[in-house]
Amino acid sequence: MNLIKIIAIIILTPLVGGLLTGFDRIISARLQGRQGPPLLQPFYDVLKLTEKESIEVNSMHRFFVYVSLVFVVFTTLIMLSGGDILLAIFALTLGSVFFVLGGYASNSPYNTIGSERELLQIMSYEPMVLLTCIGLYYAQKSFFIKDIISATKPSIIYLPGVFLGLVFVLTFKLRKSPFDLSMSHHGHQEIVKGITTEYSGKDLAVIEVTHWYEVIISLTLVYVFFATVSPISHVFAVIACLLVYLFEIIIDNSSARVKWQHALRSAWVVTGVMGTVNLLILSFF
Amino acid sequence: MASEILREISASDLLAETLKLKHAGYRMVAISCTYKEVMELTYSFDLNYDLVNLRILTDTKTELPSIGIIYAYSFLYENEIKELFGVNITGISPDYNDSLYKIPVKTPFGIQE
Amino acid sequence: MVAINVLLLFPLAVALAIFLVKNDAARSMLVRIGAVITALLTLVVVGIFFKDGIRLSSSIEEIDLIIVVVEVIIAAYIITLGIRSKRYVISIFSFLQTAAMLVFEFGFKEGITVETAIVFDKLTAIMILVIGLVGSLICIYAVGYMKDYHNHHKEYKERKSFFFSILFLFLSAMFGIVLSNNLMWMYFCWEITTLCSFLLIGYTQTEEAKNNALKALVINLGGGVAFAAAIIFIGMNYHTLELSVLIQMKPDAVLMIPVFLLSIAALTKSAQLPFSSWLLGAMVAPTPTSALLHSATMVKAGVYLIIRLAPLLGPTSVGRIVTLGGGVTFLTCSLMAISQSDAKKILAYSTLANLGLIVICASAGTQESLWAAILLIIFHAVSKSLLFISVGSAEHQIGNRNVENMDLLMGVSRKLAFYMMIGIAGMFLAPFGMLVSKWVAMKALIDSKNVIIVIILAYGSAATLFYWAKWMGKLVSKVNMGHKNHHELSLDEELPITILAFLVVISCFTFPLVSRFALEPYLTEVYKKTALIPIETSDIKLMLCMLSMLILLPISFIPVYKNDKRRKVPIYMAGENTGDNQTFYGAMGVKQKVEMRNWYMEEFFGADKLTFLSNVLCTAILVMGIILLIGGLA
Amino acid sequence: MSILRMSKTLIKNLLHGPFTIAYPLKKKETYERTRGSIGISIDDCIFCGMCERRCPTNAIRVDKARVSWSIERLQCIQCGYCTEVCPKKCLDMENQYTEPSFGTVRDVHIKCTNTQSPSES
Amino acid sequence: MDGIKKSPWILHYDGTSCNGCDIEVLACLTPLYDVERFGIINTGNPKHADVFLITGSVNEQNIPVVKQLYEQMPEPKVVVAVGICATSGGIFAECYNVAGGVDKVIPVDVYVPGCAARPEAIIDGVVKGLEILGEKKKNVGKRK
Amino acid sequence: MGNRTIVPFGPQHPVLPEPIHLDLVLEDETVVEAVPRIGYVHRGLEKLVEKRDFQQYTYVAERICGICSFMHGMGYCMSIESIMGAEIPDRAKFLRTIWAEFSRLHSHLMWLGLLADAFGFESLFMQSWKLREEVLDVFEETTGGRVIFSVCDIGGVRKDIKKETLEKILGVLDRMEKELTEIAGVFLNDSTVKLRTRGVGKLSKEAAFELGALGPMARASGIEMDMRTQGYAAYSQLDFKPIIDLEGDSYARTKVRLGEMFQAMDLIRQCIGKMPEGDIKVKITGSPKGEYFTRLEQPRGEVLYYVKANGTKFLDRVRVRTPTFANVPALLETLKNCSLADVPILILTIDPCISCTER
Repeated sequence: MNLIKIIAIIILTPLVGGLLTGFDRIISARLQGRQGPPLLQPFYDVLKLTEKESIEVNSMHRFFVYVSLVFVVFTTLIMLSGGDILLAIFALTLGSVFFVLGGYASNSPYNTIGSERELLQIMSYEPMVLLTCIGLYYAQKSFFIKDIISATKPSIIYLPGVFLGLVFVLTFKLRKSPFDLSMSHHGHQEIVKGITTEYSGKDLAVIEVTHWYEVIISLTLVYVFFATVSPISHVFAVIACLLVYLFEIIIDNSSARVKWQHALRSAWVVTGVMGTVNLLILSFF
Repeated sequence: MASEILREISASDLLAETLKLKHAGYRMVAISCTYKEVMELTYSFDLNYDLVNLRILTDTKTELPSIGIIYAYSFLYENEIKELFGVNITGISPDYNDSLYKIPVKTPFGIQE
Repeated sequence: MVAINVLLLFPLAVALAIFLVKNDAARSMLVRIGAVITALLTLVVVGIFFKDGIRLSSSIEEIDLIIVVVEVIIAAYIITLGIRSKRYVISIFSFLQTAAMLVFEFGFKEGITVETAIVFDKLTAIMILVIGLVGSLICIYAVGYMKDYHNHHKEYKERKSFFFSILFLFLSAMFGIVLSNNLMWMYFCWEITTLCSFLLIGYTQTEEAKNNALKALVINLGGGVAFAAAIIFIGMNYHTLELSVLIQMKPDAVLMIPVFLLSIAALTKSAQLPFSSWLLGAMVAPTPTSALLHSATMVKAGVYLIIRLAPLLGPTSVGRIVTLGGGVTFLTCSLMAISQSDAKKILAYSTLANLGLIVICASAGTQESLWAAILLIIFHAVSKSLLFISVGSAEHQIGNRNVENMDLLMGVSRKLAFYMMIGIAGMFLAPFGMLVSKWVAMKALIDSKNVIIVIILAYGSAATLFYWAKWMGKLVSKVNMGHKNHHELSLDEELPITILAFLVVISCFTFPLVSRFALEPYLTEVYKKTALIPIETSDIKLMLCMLSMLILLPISFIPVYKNDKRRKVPIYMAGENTGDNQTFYGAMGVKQKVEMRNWYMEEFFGADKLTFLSNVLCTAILVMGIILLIGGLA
Repeated sequence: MSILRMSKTLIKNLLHGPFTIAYPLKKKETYERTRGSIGISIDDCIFCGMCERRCPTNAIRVDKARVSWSIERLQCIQCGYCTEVCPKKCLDMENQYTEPSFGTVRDVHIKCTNTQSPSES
Repeated sequence: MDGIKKSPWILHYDGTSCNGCDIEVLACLTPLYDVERFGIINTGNPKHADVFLITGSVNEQNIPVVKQLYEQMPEPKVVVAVGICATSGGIFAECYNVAGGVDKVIPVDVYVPGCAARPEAIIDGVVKGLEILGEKKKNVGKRK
Repeated sequence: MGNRTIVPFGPQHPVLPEPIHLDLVLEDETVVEAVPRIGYVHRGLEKLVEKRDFQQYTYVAERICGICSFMHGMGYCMSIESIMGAEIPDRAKFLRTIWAEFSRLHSHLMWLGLLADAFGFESLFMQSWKLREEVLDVFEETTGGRVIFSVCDIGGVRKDIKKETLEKILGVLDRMEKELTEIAGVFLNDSTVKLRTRGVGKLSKEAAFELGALGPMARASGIEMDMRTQGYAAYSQLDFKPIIDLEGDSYARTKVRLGEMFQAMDLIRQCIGKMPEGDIKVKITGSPKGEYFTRLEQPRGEVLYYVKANGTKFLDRVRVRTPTFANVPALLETLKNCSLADVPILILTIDPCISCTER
């Protein structure tokens, strides 16, 4: 892995992620019968945030979002360079934990509640994400993405249940309704803006950019289910990613935000059913 | 159309009269207060759309019992009247101690110094 | 040879000396010196024998005799104790095992010779290092802690001589366990640790402490009975008392009976479900006890035994049973930890869970899983003892050990909060040791087709993340910086904490070396098959890279902070902040203090309900094991 | 179970295209009765002061001496009471709302000169 | 490029409004007017907002709230007073518990008249506010 | 020490369009205690009677609340008319009823949107409010204002609705009914929505009575109480029955309000069908003297106007007891042991109008 590649990944990923977010906002608006913002709106937002004054409530909390960004970028690097998927997930968890700690460090009511909810969300989706990695290992005998995507048969053949479970929990990661408990994209939430309530200016911009990376990471997880050694499959994989993303947007727009009890229960049950059954069947063959 | 009755009672009869209405199945509609020369409290009750108003003529000195023990939801009305008119209602639960509203003037509807 | 004897006997001597010294200062000095020398001795012993290991035969009959005598004395003490406290089970257990051992010793032992009584291999080296280093650090810490402890708790009778001498006695016994190859000796040391644990839990002599101590005694004695039964069974059927011989045998149905019994003994000592209640009760003991006995070392004796038995457990259904039991323990204890707010309770549940994890890895019995198990012992010992002793100090700094109040810690003692965070990070975050081992464990379990356990791991890890992260969250939130209740950490406390914190980090950096020089040779030897480090080199590089980033990022942030001074605004309180970030104008216009508390989710993870369920489940699993054994299917 | 019940409506919306009016490029049509702002044909005004007296917010000021009629735009609540009470019916309700401003706006109308000046702000 | 003009985020606070202007502010978000076309988002959180929309006048009890919200917004920021009550106190100006327009408490940049202010007027007001926002941004740069 | 979180909720809060404050005491996310603070919108407008004459006060009354503005104007005018013994023309009564029912429709649609917003269903919010714009167009066309109408006057109404417009309204109603049926299906059947409303904030019939609940809040708990049955305005000539439900939870309240929307459409159709010709206003001369209690049914429930006049242009006292004021105790009851995520929903299911409450 050379330096140019690393730099390219670091720069291109948020660009694509930002565009996807813009696309998301337009589609959401259209689904609601609205015109919607321009495609580049997410970039305008971030640009504006960098221009704004950054205020702070104490000296600690901003540190964590930057660290979180670093580890999310690190995850992206591991994933997009074909590295170990399990390690990537661990690094991502580290990033998420730092993000949560940022919320705690603000030491303000809504941030703290947001952090608790974010932790709950991590706890809800983590088993399924881990099972996804494990499933891929079962199917392709390797944790390395570069091996997984150069298999002869796409992993989706072995892991349909795991895939469905993953799509279910991606809703958490993409912060979409019904599982946008900790921090919704739409401002009208009982905990204001959750973890990000106290962040402003550059810090908030960093959080936005982090989210762009996370969108790409989430979609990469979808991607590896479809990509194989044949080049044409990569086209399918991209289409699958877009379809999953579109599906998540529709889900987002056609469901209410559920309460944490239900979020946890449903995520764990789906994981338990989809993931376990799939893996059990797989382990017998 | 439903009937509207207005009865004048004395302050000491308030609880007894209210209790009677409560037992008859009335619900409390409102407590209103008017101050023009004399402090005039009106307790309105309703049963099947028939309105019964109990009127008490009083002043800011006389202690008036809260009817909260009979109609628990009277506390908002009583707090408000106490704060805005300065009527001396005792035993409100919960008692906001004249801080239901934060206003620059004291008892704007009542006697002002 | 000499070195090992010194290692075994030196702590004993120190214990005796401490017991006799009544002067406080002198005793403290003695403890410090004793601890340092013990640590040095450990290093020396490991240094001498690490490369080639050593196997010693000892045919000195006197030792056996001494052991028997001591055992009888102990039994007599315990039996009277049981009668006096009306816990007759204790007396019965103690009587049973001692009587059985005596009958065996004098009636059936003829003809059984123990070739090698002491084996020192790479695993022993690791265990000795863990016990010696962590143990002596905790002993030093205890000097500082106990002083504060009695300042805070005037109501308890001071019995420090007793306390410290038991600590050293315990170290000696622990060395004995890991060095013994003779099951009789191991059993003897095993019983001594049980006794030490009992004495230390009951240190404060309150009703609760006494009850919990007795509970611990009952359960551990029960394990002892199983141990004794296993020894007799082995001795009678196979005419050997050597562990190393035992594990070379072919795992057939009959052999599984003693293996199962030994596993039960190990599970009780490691406080696995359904035998876990004693460890939770043991938290009433002074913190150094919890750190030393109930997290870092004594409970490790159980998993150590299982690791030793791994070759027999791996391919058999007894192994599967034990694995499943460990899995349930891991999952439910992780879940239950969520509902706790007492720091020591959380640590206790987490210890149970991690021991469960080690049990899983050990009993899965593949090279890779064993690799993970041994590493887990190291990482867990270091991180958990760090956490325990920092919680102990924090308790003295902020007045209690409720995690909810840990948000004060950053204001009171930055250093302590920081070290505690390292400890927590060591327990569950990515580049740190516990997670590395967990990762390998997962891989190993997939390879051995243990799907159910893998899924349990996935769920359990998620729960682990929740309770650690929320604790960490409390540490990073700074409440009330004006808290002036500042205590200086005594050097006795600070030094071990600092060293352990460094050990946590260093152990993460050096685990490839440990793997290369200790684990791989050991596993190769045990399995007669070349063992390789189960993680790809590129991953190790990435992980070390992450670890370095974690260290460098805070430092690199200092200039950013210097250059970017910002306007401070009050926190968002829906427009009702009074300006001090602590209060808001609440209903009726009065100032109301804002409180931020963690989640406990009682309805999901309440300990009462889960304890019952999981105990039932684990008991069922064990019963299933017994049925399998009786049916001869094992 | 009925999840994604909303999606039918959503897809319909998507296919229909946005319902948004491209304001400010295109304005929503107003109705005949739309109450925007008070206008005056000052030439018909007799400065009786009826509107000033009846205005609930005291937004209107009539100065008979200077033959001026003025209205504080930031006080007018567009109730239309003045248009009702005006004996000469010279006040009327225009459809267009008052533009936002950076400060207070007093529209002064003086008879004869017939000029409007949004000054005095 | 002026990012700030392309993405003004709004904080809406209801002073003592009769809800008339509030629902019109909310109506701006709905499909018919859809202010997200201009990148406007109703954040509901002072720390994220650029534009402070206030409806209704101020009174004894909400003066500290308004002040605090204003203070918690990062620079550059503009205040848009929506509706007659917010601009002058309106029909309630003479009530005992109405202190008057919002400019009694914090500097108001744009006044949007109307009772209730029409959504079009509110959009115009915010757009006017953006010009001021652009100006203020330059000043923020200079001061540093 | 317990594990209790204490946080401020409001006055400025994204889910609360209006300022109200709650001290929320939480365990995990369960609300153990909620103590309210009101007074952010208190203006003291009842006192304005001393400064505005009874004619001008109509405009003040309309601005008590911008959502049920018409009802407030109507209630005030009815009180004065009752005191003065004036009988208003039939056509005015029907016109008032049409506007009143449209107001109800508008108010409930707005409420639906806000409820959807409270449980994080943004597209449903948009859909409801899109529908609401149609009602606003009717308002603007018939009265000239989107929010404040200024059509009700003492003695009748100020503006008539032309025949063509009435027919147009029928068309609008048909279109709306179709769309409303669609989103009503989502509110009543979508499983995620049901998860958020079913069983949330349950209030038994007895509790609702003991707490003095009114309007849809009471009707959803099975108390049949609707001032319209008393036949003020044109209601005596219309055919309808109060809509009630027995469950008493947020879901039932949604159901009742949805039912009332369809009912409102039906009532408007009846009005248009039965609309008599004639004057729209009688001339009122002199000043009122006497006192009167008027009660009518607002979208949020029964409202009470008390007017006391002394024969001069300036009234002695105007007192408004709004439905939200009466529903607050019930709200506080339902808030106990709910989840933090339910707080916005519960606050919304009483359909609070704080500016009414505090005046």
